[in-house]
Amino acid sequence: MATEPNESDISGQDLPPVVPHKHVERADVEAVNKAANRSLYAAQKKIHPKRAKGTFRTIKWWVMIVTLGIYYFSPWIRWDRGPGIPDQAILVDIAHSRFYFFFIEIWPQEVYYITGLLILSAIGLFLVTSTLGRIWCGYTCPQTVWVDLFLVAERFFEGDRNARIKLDKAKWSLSKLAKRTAKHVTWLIISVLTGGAWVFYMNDAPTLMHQLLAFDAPLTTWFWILVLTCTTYLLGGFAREQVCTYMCPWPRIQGVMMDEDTLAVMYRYDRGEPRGPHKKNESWDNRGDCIDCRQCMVVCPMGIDIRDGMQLECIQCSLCIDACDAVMEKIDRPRGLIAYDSLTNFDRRAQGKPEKRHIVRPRTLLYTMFMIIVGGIMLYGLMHRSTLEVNVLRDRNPLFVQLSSGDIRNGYTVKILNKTHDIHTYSLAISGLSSYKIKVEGVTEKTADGKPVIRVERDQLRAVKIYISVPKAEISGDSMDISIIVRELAGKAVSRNDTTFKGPKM
Amino acid sequence: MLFKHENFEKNSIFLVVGILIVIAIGGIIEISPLFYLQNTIEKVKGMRPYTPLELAGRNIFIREGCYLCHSQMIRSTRDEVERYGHYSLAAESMYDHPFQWGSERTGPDLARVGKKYSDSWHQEHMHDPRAVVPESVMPGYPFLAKNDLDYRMIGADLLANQRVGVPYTDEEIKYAAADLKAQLDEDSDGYDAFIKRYPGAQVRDFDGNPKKISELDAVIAYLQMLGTLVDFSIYNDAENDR
Amino acid sequence: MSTEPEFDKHSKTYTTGHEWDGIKELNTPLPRWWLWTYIACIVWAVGYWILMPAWPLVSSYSKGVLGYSQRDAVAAELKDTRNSRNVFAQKLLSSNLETIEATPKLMEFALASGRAAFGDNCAGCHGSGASGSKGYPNLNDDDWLWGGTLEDIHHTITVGVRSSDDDTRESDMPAFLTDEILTKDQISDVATYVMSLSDPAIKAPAGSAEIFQDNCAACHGEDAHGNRDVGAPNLTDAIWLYGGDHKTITTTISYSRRGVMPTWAGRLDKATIRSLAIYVHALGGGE
Amino acid sequence: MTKLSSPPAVSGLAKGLTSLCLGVGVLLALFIVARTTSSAMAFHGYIMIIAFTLGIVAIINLGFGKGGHITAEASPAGVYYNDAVIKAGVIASAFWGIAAFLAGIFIAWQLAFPVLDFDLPWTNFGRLRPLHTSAAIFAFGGNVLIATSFYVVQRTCKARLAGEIAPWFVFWGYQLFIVLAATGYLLGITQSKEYAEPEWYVDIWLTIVWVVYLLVFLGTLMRRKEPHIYVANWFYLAFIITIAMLHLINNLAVPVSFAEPKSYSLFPGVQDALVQWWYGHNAVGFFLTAGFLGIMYYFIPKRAERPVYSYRLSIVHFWSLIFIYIWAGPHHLLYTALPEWTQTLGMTFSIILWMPSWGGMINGLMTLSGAWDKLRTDPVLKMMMVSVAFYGMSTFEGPMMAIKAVNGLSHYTNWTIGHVHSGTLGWVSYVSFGALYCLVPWLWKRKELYSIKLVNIHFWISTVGIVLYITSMWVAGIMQGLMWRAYDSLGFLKYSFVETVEAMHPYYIIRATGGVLFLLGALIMVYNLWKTARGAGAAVPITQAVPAE
Repeated sequence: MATEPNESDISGQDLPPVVPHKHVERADVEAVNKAANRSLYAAQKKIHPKRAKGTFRTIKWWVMIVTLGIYYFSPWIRWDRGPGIPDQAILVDIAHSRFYFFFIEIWPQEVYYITGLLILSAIGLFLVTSTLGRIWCGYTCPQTVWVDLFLVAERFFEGDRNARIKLDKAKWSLSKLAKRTAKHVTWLIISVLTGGAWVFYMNDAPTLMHQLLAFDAPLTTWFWILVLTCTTYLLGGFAREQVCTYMCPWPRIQGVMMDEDTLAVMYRYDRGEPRGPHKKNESWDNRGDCIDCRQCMVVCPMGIDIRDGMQLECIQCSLCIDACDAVMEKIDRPRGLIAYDSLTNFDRRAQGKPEKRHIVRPRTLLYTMFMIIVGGIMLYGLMHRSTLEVNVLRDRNPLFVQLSSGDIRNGYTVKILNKTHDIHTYSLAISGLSSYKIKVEGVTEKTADGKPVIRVERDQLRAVKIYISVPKAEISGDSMDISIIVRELAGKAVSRNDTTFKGPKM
Repeated sequence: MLFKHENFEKNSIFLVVGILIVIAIGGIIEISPLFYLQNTIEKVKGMRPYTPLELAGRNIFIREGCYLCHSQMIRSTRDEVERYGHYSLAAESMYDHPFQWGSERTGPDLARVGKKYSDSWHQEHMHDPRAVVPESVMPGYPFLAKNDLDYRMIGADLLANQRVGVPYTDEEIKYAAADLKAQLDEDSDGYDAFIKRYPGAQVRDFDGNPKKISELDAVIAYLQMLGTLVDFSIYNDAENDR
Repeated sequence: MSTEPEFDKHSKTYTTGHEWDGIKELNTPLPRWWLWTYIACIVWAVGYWILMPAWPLVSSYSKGVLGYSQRDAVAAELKDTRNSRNVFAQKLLSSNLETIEATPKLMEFALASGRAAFGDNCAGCHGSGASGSKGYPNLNDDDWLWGGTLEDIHHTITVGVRSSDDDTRESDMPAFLTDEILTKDQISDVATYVMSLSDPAIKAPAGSAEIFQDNCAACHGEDAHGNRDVGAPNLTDAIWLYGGDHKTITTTISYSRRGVMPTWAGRLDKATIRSLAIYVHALGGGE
Repeated sequence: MTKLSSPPAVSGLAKGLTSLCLGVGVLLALFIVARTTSSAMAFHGYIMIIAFTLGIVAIINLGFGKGGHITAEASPAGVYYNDAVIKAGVIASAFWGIAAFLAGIFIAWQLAFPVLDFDLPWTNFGRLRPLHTSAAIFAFGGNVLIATSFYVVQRTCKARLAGEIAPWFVFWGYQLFIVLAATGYLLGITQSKEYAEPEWYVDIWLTIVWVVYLLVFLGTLMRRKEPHIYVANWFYLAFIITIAMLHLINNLAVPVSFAEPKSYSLFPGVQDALVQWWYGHNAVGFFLTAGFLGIMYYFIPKRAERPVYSYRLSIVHFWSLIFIYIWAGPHHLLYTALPEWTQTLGMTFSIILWMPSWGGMINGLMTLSGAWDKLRTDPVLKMMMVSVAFYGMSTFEGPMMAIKAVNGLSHYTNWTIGHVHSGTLGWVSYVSFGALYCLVPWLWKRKELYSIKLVNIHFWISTVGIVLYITSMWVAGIMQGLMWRAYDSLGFLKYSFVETVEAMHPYYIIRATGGVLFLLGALIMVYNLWKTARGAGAAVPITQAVPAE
């Protein structure tokens, strides 16, 4: 294998390749012990992004503050649900298999809301990506946000780009050691806080905080904190851009979600080329606006040159826009050499047509419609979410019992789930039988018209055994369709459950 | 370290041999010990080969693809043991060719469904599952009760099982068809000989129709036997650690 | 066809110099993170093999430093569950039976443990659904030999029927043929009489009512409604323990039946017996 | 430039011998028809008699009257490629693909509305599900693999396929296998081993076909004009060899009689379980992964016109993948009666498998580095790129689900179904669609596809379908797992099993809807391919260049 070309850290130019002589036959042999051959892997080339300043950087700061703020602080929001029920606004209660989100409360059999949410977010991302490109990657993806945060710490201790490059090359000294230690300690603190915040979503935050401080928390909690600390530290501190380039599937899918109308961070080669250094007072005729200052590459956290065109590595964080705009202002050229643009606009400009933002198009309309439908179904479901859920299980063994009088009796287990935060009483009635007796194990209370009354504690499930007996004369056929109707006495909730009443074969 | 890889790229036979060696190792190390390690199968009391009727039922179970929705393997986790009973032992499927552990539970596990529900429940359930379990998504199998059980080859079935290692005696193979009929009628002449060959087997008319030896007879006989053979009162967990 | 290694401008890497149908290969080294993650997975696996049962050997397998076995683990977990339920078992003992039925939590516990105990101990005779079979009463219906109140059931389970217990339930129907009390014809007649009690379509033979009054009414009562004190069944209902056809009834009268149920007092602890009584009582026929 | 290879010819000896073998096959089938007690087996006997007889007629007609020479055109490079059999393979792939998706949708709706089972033997779920899985894996996937492997091995070796009768025997023999398997399921012939349901006589037939397949492939490799064997062919070769090994061992069984369909597996209970999942997992690993990686390694660099990302990665991940995959089978049997040491090996090797699997993903998608702009204009490349992304996702999800603690929750639930379909719909089908979109214009010598816009529509519709499918099954699986192990305050189980069945209803509907969208996309593809082959629209025929002498 030929040696790899050297690369200076900001080289955007291709170095002349070392090509073996054309006319000499090249033996198919390799220097086994050549250093380059022994390196099985390519070390990650470290990127030292410079701090950018400008509109998009400001937007990104705000996005970072808001997203991190939501992540770190939302477990501490309280939401009163009444005594005995967690008062944490957002809580994933694994032990009781319950999910709380402000006024919403989801039981395991209702997780289809989560399917809805997943579909919504998938289609939502499709929609956003088809209109604004990889805006998720560039602004809100946790990986981007945390790497940004880690870079803040790195810059604070080690200085900006040039200082960091210098420090990397410098021999180990006390000051280097101190800077490095401080950086890693800060990273670790951020990581621990990140892992820590995660577990608060699964437990009552104040209680857990006490437990953690007293080293009294459950082992699994410590385990999760450890796991998330490690992953945050490794992914944010070291893996960084490699996550986006190699590991994450979303960039690939996003790549294909974009089309010629999608707005994306692009270098306007039609305006920038031919590029080249420019001296003050030199004419701008017959040349492009790009002065090849490479500021766009200096700020890039992915280590790419946006001027090479669309690349899979580009997360579209728009920092190069800020960097370029700053330069354009200095050299007195219009901003926007690097800007949000679409392929359509390149064509339109070439044809002398005005630029156009084509956001409303069949694809985006379809996505929006789809989202409205799914969202509508979910909203309807939430609004009409019954606070009463009933399950009826008929006895399998025996299928029916013949009583001494010759009457036939069937047994059922009725499970009544009271999802409200109040104690409720429910009446139980049967439809489909003209004459029957009903007996509920352990229940004696009855309504005025003789229906059994069952009391269910708030937020609880109660299973009662009921027996229905039907006089011999009333039995028609070996199976009769009946319904068991459970009605909330002090409310509107009603549940009607179809089942069967079995008798001997006629 | 990669310089010799050319040998594989330039010689297809070399590549074939290389692939063969590499893919053989995992299987040899994982599978072959199961045949020689004594502790793979627990020591239990009560296991016996299937009666001819149960075997016929099992073959219908396989034919209809029941294993696609019903596992027969209670895993050693708390919830499964509480829901279905003692976790399944390897010994309990040692006469199974092929195994029926399943891979998915659209319906519940059946490893210990034997004697759990009544025959009449099974009869109705097979005829129309939603007549007894309204929420069920199981297909109906009304044809099982209508179809006569085809047991012309039942002796050959037992013989094939003997050949793959199930300890059927030659006598059991010889009387397979008679035993199949005897299991359906407690008062039949073959009963005594049958129960001697298959101690503890359940004998009765399973499909509720004494006039007919139906496929349903066989299926219910099989289901009612599942998981009931091993005597857990004398099973020693600690002795069978693996 | 071998070509020369070429320099790929985009990736700044050389190709291997091979080409197939226009496809070339770059000689890019492995990504470092990939290799390290790969190695980390292997290291983790090796650690796991040391701790857990993992590799087959000649006559056994490597058991692992932790000595873990999932079957032991689930057994321990189930034991813990049982222990934690002991609190309720204690409450079952200290409360009287009626209070238990009136307390939903206790009732739920009693039913659950009663169901489990029934499956292990009673289902063999009474069937897993407690619907009984010939000679073993159906416990779901409302026909009771020894009484269907909670207390009655509890007592029956405790002492059994014709068991080794001193206070055992014991009925003593004579074997009317063997003991030469009645002749075959008389027995046949009285059997028909008994059948006529529950089926109006059957006509009792002349004189059979007298035979019944003289020989049977002492225990079964003049109206044949039975007597629970002596375990004499009601003969007028539609429920038969051994069968209601003429042949079976004749056999029953001729030779008597003498069914047996063991005493559970020594075998099951008191809390379990209480749960069993509650479970059976709640099967639907409880009084 | 290589020299023009000689025009293909078929020897009379080969024709005679093959006809003789098929004649023996007819006699065996006649024996079965005469002796069997099973009407289903007799039906299969008749199918075999017809198929073998047609085969003999076709073989005798091959090159008849042309002095044994086959009609074939030389490629511009001067090679007489055997493209006719690949064309047949492409048509068969499209046909079986639609059949498989239809069967899948039907059984998906059956789970939502069981009345669709119609209470008949041949329409119930239990018999139709193997029909769906076998149609998808073996009929659709298998035909795509055979067609693409024949294409790729010829192009990357610059050699015509070995044999003249043999490739056609592989193709038609494989179709016969599919027909026997599929009709067998409907008639109740199955040995109940998942993805290996066909009975012993169909297994023997497939073994013969597969050995010929291996010989054709190997023979072509040996004829190659290139010094090196291309990486795609390593994967194809590993797939062919391993499937042969798995198929032979897992299907060892003793038939009840040589005229009866029923057989009993050679292995009992626990051993049978492990052999089966060693087979089942590696059917995924080698049929659905290694084989399709072969497709990826040819079609992605070819379509993107970029070099493969890393030769070294190819080597390391190829050998790692095929070595480690074999060990991962026991992760299908965690917490079961399989001895614990075996479970440990299965779980740990599944984790180790993560990076070797991702090696393929990296090589696939990094190959596109430098051709990223093509993604926006070329929907075919889009499809293949998404397939690689799905490959990456499912090979991450897989090792995760092999972790005992996760498996305890996920096993037996629909999470597994979702996982499998993210692999089969996302990875296998998409990379196959991509390959088919490439192959049809190439084989039928069309300038381009009939409509790129329709490819785009296919892509969007089926992607939404996959989203519906995966999200619903994923959530449903976790719900099932949670409900099964939910306890009340006393520590008793909270839900009865049937309550979880009832809770599945909405997910079954969402899933089936996703399936319908996926089928709709595939139908659009078939229409587009058909129009392309017919030379409609943009698919104008290319005039054949004169082969260089």
